[in-house]
Amino acid sequence: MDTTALIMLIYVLVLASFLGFELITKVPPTLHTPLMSGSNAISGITIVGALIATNEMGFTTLSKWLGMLALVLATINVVGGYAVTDRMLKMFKKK
Amino acid sequence: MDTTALIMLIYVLVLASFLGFELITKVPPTLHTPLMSGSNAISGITIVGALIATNEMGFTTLSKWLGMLALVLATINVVGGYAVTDRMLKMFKKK
Amino acid sequence: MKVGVLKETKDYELRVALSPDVVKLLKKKEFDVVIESGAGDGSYFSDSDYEQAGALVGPASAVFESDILLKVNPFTVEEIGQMKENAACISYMYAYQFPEMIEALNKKSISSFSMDAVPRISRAQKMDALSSQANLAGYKAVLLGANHLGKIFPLMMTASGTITPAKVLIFGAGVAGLQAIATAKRLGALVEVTDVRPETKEQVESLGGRFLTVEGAEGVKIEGGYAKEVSAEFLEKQQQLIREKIKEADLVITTALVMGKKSPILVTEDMVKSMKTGSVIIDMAVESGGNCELSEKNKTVVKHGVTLVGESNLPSLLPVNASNLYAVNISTLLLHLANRDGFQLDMEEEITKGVLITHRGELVHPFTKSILSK
Amino acid sequence: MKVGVLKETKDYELRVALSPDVVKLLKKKEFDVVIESGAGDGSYFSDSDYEQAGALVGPASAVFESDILLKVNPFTVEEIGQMKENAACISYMYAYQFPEMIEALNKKSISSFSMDAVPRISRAQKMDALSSQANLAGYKAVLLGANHLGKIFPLMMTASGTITPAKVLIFGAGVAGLQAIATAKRLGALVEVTDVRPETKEQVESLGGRFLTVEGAEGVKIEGGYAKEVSAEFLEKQQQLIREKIKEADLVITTALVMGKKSPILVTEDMVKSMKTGSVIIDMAVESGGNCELSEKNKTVVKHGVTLVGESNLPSLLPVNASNLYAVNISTLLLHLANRDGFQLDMEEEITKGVLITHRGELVHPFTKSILSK
Amino acid sequence: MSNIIQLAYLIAAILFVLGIKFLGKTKDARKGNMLSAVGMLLAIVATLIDLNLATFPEMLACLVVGGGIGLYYAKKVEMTQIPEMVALFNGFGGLASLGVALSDHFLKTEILAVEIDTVNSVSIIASVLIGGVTFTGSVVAWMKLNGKISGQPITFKGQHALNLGLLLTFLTVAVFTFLYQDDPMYITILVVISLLVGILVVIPIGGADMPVVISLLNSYSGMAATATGFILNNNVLIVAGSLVGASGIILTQIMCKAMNRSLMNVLLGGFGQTTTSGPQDGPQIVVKEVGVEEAAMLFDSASSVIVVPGYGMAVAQAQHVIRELMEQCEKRNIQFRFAIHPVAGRMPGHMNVLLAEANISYDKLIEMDEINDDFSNTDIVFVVGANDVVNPAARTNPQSPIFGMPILNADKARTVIVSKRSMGKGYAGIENELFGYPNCLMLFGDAKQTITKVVGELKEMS
Amino acid sequence: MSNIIQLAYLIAAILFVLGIKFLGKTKDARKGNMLSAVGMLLAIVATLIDLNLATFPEMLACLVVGGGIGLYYAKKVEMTQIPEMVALFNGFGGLASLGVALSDHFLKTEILAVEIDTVNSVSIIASVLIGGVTFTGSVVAWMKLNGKISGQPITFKGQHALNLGLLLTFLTVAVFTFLYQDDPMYITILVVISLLVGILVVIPIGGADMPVVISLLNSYSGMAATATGFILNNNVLIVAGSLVGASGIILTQIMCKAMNRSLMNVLLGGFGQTTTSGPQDGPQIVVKEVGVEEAAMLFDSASSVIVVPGYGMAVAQAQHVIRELMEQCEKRNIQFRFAIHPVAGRMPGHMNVLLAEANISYDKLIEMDEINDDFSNTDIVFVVGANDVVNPAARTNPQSPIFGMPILNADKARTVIVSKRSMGKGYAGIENELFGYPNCLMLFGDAKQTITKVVGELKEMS
Ligand SMILES: NC(=O)c1ccc[n+]([C@@H]2O[C@H](COP(=O)([O-])OP(=O)(O)OC[C@H]3O[C@@H](n4cnc5c(N)ncnc54)[C@H](OP(=O)(O)O)[C@@H]3O)[C@@H](O)[C@H]2O)c1
Ligand SMILES: NC(=O)c1ccc[n+]([C@@H]2O[C@H](COP(=O)([O-])OP(=O)(O)OC[C@H]3O[C@@H](n4cnc5c(N)ncnc54)[C@H](OP(=O)(O)O)[C@@H]3O)[C@@H](O)[C@H]2O)c1
Ligand SMILES: NC(=O)c1ccc[n+]([C@@H]2O[C@H](COP(=O)([O-])OP(=O)(O)OC[C@H]3O[C@@H](n4cnc5c(N)ncnc54)[C@H](O)[C@@H]3O)[C@@H](O)[C@H]2O)c1
Ligand SMILES: NC(=O)c1ccc[n+]([C@@H]2O[C@H](COP(=O)([O-])OP(=O)(O)OC[C@H]3O[C@@H](n4cnc5c(N)ncnc54)[C@H](O)[C@@H]3O)[C@@H](O)[C@H]2O)c1
Repeated sequence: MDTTALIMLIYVLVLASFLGFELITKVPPTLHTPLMSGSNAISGITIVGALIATNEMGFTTLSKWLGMLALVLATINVVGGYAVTDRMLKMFKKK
Repeated sequence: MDTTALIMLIYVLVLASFLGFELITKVPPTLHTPLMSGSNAISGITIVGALIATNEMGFTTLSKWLGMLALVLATINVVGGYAVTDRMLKMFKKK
Repeated sequence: MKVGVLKETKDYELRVALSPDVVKLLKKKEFDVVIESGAGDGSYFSDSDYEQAGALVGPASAVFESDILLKVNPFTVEEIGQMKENAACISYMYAYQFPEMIEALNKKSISSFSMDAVPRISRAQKMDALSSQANLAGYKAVLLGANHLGKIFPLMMTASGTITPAKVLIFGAGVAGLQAIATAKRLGALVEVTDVRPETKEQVESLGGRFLTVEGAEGVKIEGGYAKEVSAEFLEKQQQLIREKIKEADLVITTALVMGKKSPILVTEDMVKSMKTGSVIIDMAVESGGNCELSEKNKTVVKHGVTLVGESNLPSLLPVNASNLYAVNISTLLLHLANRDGFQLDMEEEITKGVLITHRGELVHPFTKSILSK
Repeated sequence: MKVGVLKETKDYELRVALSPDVVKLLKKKEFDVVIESGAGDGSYFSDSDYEQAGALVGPASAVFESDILLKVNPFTVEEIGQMKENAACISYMYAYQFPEMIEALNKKSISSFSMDAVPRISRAQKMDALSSQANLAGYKAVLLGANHLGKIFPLMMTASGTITPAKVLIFGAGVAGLQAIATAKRLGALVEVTDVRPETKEQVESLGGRFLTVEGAEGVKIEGGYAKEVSAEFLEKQQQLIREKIKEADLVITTALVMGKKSPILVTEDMVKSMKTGSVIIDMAVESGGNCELSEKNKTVVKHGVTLVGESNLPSLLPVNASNLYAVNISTLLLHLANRDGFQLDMEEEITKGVLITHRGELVHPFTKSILSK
Repeated sequence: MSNIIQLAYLIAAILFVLGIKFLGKTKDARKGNMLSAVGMLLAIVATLIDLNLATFPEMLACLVVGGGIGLYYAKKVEMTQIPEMVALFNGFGGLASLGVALSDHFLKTEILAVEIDTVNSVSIIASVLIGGVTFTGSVVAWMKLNGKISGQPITFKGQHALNLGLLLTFLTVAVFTFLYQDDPMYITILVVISLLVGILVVIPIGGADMPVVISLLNSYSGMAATATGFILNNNVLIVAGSLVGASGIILTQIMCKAMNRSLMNVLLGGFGQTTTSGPQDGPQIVVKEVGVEEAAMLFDSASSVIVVPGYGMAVAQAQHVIRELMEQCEKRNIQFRFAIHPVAGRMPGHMNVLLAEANISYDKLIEMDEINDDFSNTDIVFVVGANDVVNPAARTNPQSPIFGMPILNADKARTVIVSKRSMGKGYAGIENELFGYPNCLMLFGDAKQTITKVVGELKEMS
Repeated sequence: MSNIIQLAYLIAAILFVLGIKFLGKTKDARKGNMLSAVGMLLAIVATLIDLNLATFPEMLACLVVGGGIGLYYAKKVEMTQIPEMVALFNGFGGLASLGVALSDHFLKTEILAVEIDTVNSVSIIASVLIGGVTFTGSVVAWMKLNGKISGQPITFKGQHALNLGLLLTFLTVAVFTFLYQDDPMYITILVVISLLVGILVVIPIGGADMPVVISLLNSYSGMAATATGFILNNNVLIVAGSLVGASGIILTQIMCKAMNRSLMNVLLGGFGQTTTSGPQDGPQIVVKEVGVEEAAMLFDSASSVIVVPGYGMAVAQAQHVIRELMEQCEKRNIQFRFAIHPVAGRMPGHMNVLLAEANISYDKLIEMDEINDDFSNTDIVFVVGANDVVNPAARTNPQSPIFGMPILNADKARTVIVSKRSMGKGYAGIENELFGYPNCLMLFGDAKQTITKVVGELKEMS
């Protein structure tokens, strides 16, 4: 990876991290768990990595199998994460 | 400019804008003017552009002269901006 | 100038025109002060208190030597007789009620100033004895009522059952009425109030009372902050509303006065009959005829199971405060009118014009004249 | 079972043992109730009110036929003489003071229950007439005091000068004392309080009073929430503190009782002398000897310029509330002891044990025995 | 990568930002979750477009299997078990990151046989460490929470030394991994160590602190995704990962603060028991505490409130601030009443005097007999410095000195919040088992001070 | 560009972020300004390193001249003139962006003679437009503020149509600029139009709204910097520019909200007069309003406060919330007292009753005669629903019906804040010129409601 590209990535990393800090300031305690769960689902973005890792022909390599394992796990995380968060949040609706 | 580079720049633009939005949430009214003045000084970052524009040999081209004009103005903005902001803020110190 | 203070002679009167504190003030302004011996006893001001403040204490005869005589109650014809010619006097006068007093004053060419005629303007508030005394009366009326009542005022939820709050119904939200509201609220009662002046609603509510609005409140004439005259129609509507409310009241306090007139009858015998046994009425207007048909001046009577208190001189039941405040009022007026060298009357000035009743052997007060000439 | 209520015969007593509301309750529990004609007059309960509630109203003789007799004040020997053999009675008894009453009861083998002996446990709070009446007395004491005082309670800043708030000094923060604090505070006074039980400090402050802490407060014996006995040393230190405070007080209310004993003298003649002229002392302990040396039972006297109120029966001055609450107390005790079929006494049960004075011709109450045997 | 995909990633990143932003606001939380899910879908679809069609079947299979499992458990799990579920999902996320990193490592070393450059190498190693720790740490947290292992902190001597040793070993082996990229042994050791560290780090922490731990591990899994992003030179991974990483840290800190703990304190372990009633004799009552913020949320979402004032309200002089609470509630159209027990306080009418002083109108004060049946239909009973007058022992325990005294049926309400300073007893000097009831929450602290804070929170919410 | 410079830019960007963050917090604002200044220095130095040494002299000259001018005016300007100064500086920033864009345009078209690609072209045009508008707009704002032109909104018929026409022309010419890059005419037209638009947009806005306009133009100058960043493919310009652009928009909105206006409302112009006392007869009193937030800040920074309660406090029943204000102030060790005028309210002792109800202890209530000399040493006098009792006409105007009545010397305090609902008169029915005094600020609204908000703000600040 050339350094200019790396620096661009670091820019993105830094700005996104700042943004992450700023976004969460005052969260009411009832939202702690949903927020955790919802952002956990976002961290399932590794699924993109897993897809790329799975994108290899044949089933002979370790890397392929690892990619597939990762893909299954990441999908659980993503789908389960979003679904359970939504379930929780539905409950908070005021009667 | 190639598109990948452009997209990276847009990432930076988007993230920084979000960050700008999030950073300013509740500002007490007394800080409105200093904040405005202080961030105005930051927008004097065009000075970097002006430096680059001035970086041309000889004094014959329009672009050089424009660059130098820009440089003077940007410097006024930067130096004056920081100085006046600081002056204001010094006054807020509690006795 | 020599200022003299007589001992009050009226029955049940405990007040005195000057307090030792105010004597000190007058001494500072270089007035001489003579106090009749024992004048302050009712207010717990002893002769020696006065002496320490710088006054001379002596018999009445010494006091009558003064240039200016001060009292709370109107001077009697007899007292006037003992005054020096061309002297001056200040006291409550209610001059329109006492033509013989005016005559006596004029005979001796005495300048007389009436405390009850101080105009109710901002500048004169410090001389306004009507307000200062009415205020105390409002407080005392509630205390008297609470004391005559067989129940307590506040809501109380106890192991032996709940005591419901007493209901107090107040007629008139003038100075006395407002203080009565405040005091009754403080003690925890539910307070309802009626008045003919619509602007009193806000004032009543600012003290936590409930204002009973008479629908169709036309026909109320207000003059200089006083309720001047009320239309018969209004009075009837008001009575109708009251008739309902009074049945539930434990304590009724009436304060409605109409300046220079007999006070309106607001509580009729029928209404009294409709009230609960054991309830109490304090008629603060009893001096000028009473707001209740059945109340009797200076007596506490029980009629139709209702206790009617006709105390005509409530401020005198708080003599310490009442004398102190009156002393401030009368001395402020005195200092407004005179300095150590004598009276400096500016006949065009509003306060002077307002309070001066007789001067140089003549009745000069327009309002008094207008009433007496009827 | 037939329950009878006699008219009170004691002077100045306006209370009655049952209210119409409570009569209704007893009827629902299938008791018969007879009321002596006119018994409720003092509390504004008419005979017809009782009849409407389901009671029979008759002459005293009819009442004496009842199985259980109820009263507020102790039954007189004469009254006991008219009761049925083996009947029962409930009232205040203060049995340790009246050996002749006990004798009379035993002679007729009457079971007697004393309202003043209800144990102060949570369960019995609804029967606790001492508390319910003391509470009212505390309120009334302040009102009486405020009425006797020549000043108003609250701070008032007016155009005619500032009236400083009255200072109220309260001895004893029991039930009556606490209610007195609350009432005086409500009216705007500055309230200072002294008590021997240290835990009352918090309670006083919870009502906005200032607690005067006696340094070195050892020697106070507390038994079942009562101040039992106080060491001489403590009393002296307390007096010293009080001596300072009492000079500035406008109103002093004393409530200190020691169960079964003469009440302690807290305000000496010297102290009274040191007080301001015009100040007032309400001695709520006057019945059991008084907390003030100079107070006289059932009289209002002025000594050394101080008004001393020795009203021994304050609750009776609020007859409506007092009777209502007392009726709840006594009926709750009655229903605890008996049902329509007669008494169901469980001699081991704490309340029964506490209130039963004489039974089957014998004095069975241990505390009364212990005092009388001295 | 084609531009269109890059653009899709950019939009996905924006959606994640908005998603997290909204998830922090009660009103918009659900919308936030939706937005970020759409972002995720967009990222996945865009990635798929870019990939080799031939590998599509197995990808689909994995997606279906994973999606099915995730959906199944998300639906099936009971509400009370959600925290454990989140822990487990999070662990899977960590393991996935580890998997991707390993996959890339082996792809490059074994199949492509290229040299892995420094950036990539560091990224892979970071991904392995963070992913591994996240995985086993989350699994331990999950087991602690659902009781598969004890919630008690498990500590042993030399624990910290062991952790330090493992970390040093990891760093050393990491260097070898970089130098001898072809030897799979080194990377395997790294995997093992990270898994071990995850276990060791979480077991000494008590069950009650698990939510904080999970939040922290959640932040880690975000960082792992960021590392993966660096491996794959992929912006959306970096943005999403660092968003989660940073917001997770902040959330963790907020949670610690809400528990009145520092993060360090939590991580050093050995804490995190449920609060008990201190060192008193008799059967200990286990209570649940509630913070002012949460109490405010409870009021905010109630539709009826009954306040039970007691002597403690008088001591704290909390009557004025209770009126403020009333005003806040009434602004929200919440029914607000006071239940006055006849002997609350220390004198008859004690509560009446104080509430009148605070200008609370008489018609809001309801007698015990009148209100006692209403408690069961009430959302929140707020017991302010009362104790004996709501002690169920008066109904149930004939031994109790207050047996037979009528009490307020506060315990019958949906939720009971009790404001008092401690587990101190009331006038009668007896324990109150109401405080341990499942519907009871303790709001400890001086009544005036805590309620002032609750009112402050409520004001902010509106 | 060398990596070291890129790194310097990254750090500068981070410093800008922190700088803006801290500038929003009273405590850290100065530090924030410092941080961002350091970032700026870093960016400049890094840039210089990268450049041609031969051009250094003229750069230095420009820097010295610009810096000198900036510093001189920053030092010299009076505190009251700072807003105009900021406007002017901001305009220079805009013009600088325009200059850089033009310079780049001519460099490429005339010297290098290369084709300008789309991205660059769009960036240049955007930079010209935004820079130009910022410049002339700021200059107009500056002139309005310092009175060089009237603060009155200048409106004429067809204003909006003209603006629209100019904008359409701009777009058209922009296309030509892109197509015929060599012809300097087109870009010149663009410059002229943008300068014109800047003037036209700002003149219809009233002087009182200028701060909002300046804030908006500040945000624009940030955007212009961003555009410049795209021209030069420079990250730090983009980060700094978009930070300022976005935060400026938010700040503008906050300022509008504080003035109870919408941004649209401000921009459409014709508003923005100073509030006057409505359509009453007699000489109109011009008053200054204060918002609850600012009022809270004033209390926060005071060291002594005197409250003057009047009849309006009673009407609003604000006594309880005033006690809360007292508690907040006393927590900050601010001396807090009440000045009781003998005839405040409508009955003797009216204020005493209410303040006693609110449990305010007697020793905080000071009589008029005792406190009247203390006003001049007091930071804030807070007049709550009082009017006649603080009316200086009683001292100065023999014609006034209250002449001769002793009044509270509230006007002598450093700052007077008056809480009332409107310019309504008091009992005496006369105007109160105190409200127009330079040290007097009106806090309009029902006393209870507004003070509740002030207390809320104070609670948040601590
Ligand atoms: N009403 C009467 O006439 C009367 C007379 C005498 C006795 N009693 C008896 O008094 C009792 C009254 O019951 P209750 O429920 O009102 O009171 P309680 O049972 O005495 O309980 C009061 C509670 O308030 C808490 N507390 C004290 N200060 C506090 C503060 N500053 N902030 C928050 N909480 C505080 C205490 O717990 P912490 O220490 O943990 O904070 C205590 O547990 C009954 O047992 C009754 O029989 C009543
Ligand atoms: N104390 C007495 O014994 C007595 C008796 C009779 C007359 N007075 C007279 O009454 C006056 C008393 O002076 P003052 O200064 O107390 O009162 P004031 O001069 O009558 O002024 C009261 C002010 O309160 C404002 N106000 C009303 N409701 C409000 C609310 N809800 N929130 C905020 N502000 C509110 C009104 O202005 P907005 O309408 O703009 O809100 C009004 O200007 C004197 O003139 C005195 O002479 C006194
Ligand atoms: N500016 C000043 O300095 C000043 C000073 C004192 C009083 N005042 C004003 O003067 C007013 C009158 O004061 P006052 O107490 O001497 O009044 P008052 O004693 O003459 O009357 C008492 C009250 O009774 C009311 N009333 C009359 N007839 C009634 C009826 N039929 N039914 C019910 N209510 C009836 C009156 O409206 C008045 O409110 C005060 O309220 C005050 O506003 C002004
Ligand atoms: N649990 C219950 O049901 C219940 C019911 C009622 C009362 N009580 C308790 O019983 C206590 C006593 O009640 P009471 O009003 O009948 O008491 P009381 O009438 O016997 O005494 C009144 C007060 O005077 C105080 N006192 C005694 N000697 C004193 C001295 N020398 N100086 C100053 N103060 C002195 C006592 O401490 C007491 O507070 C109450 O405070 C209450 O706590 C409990």
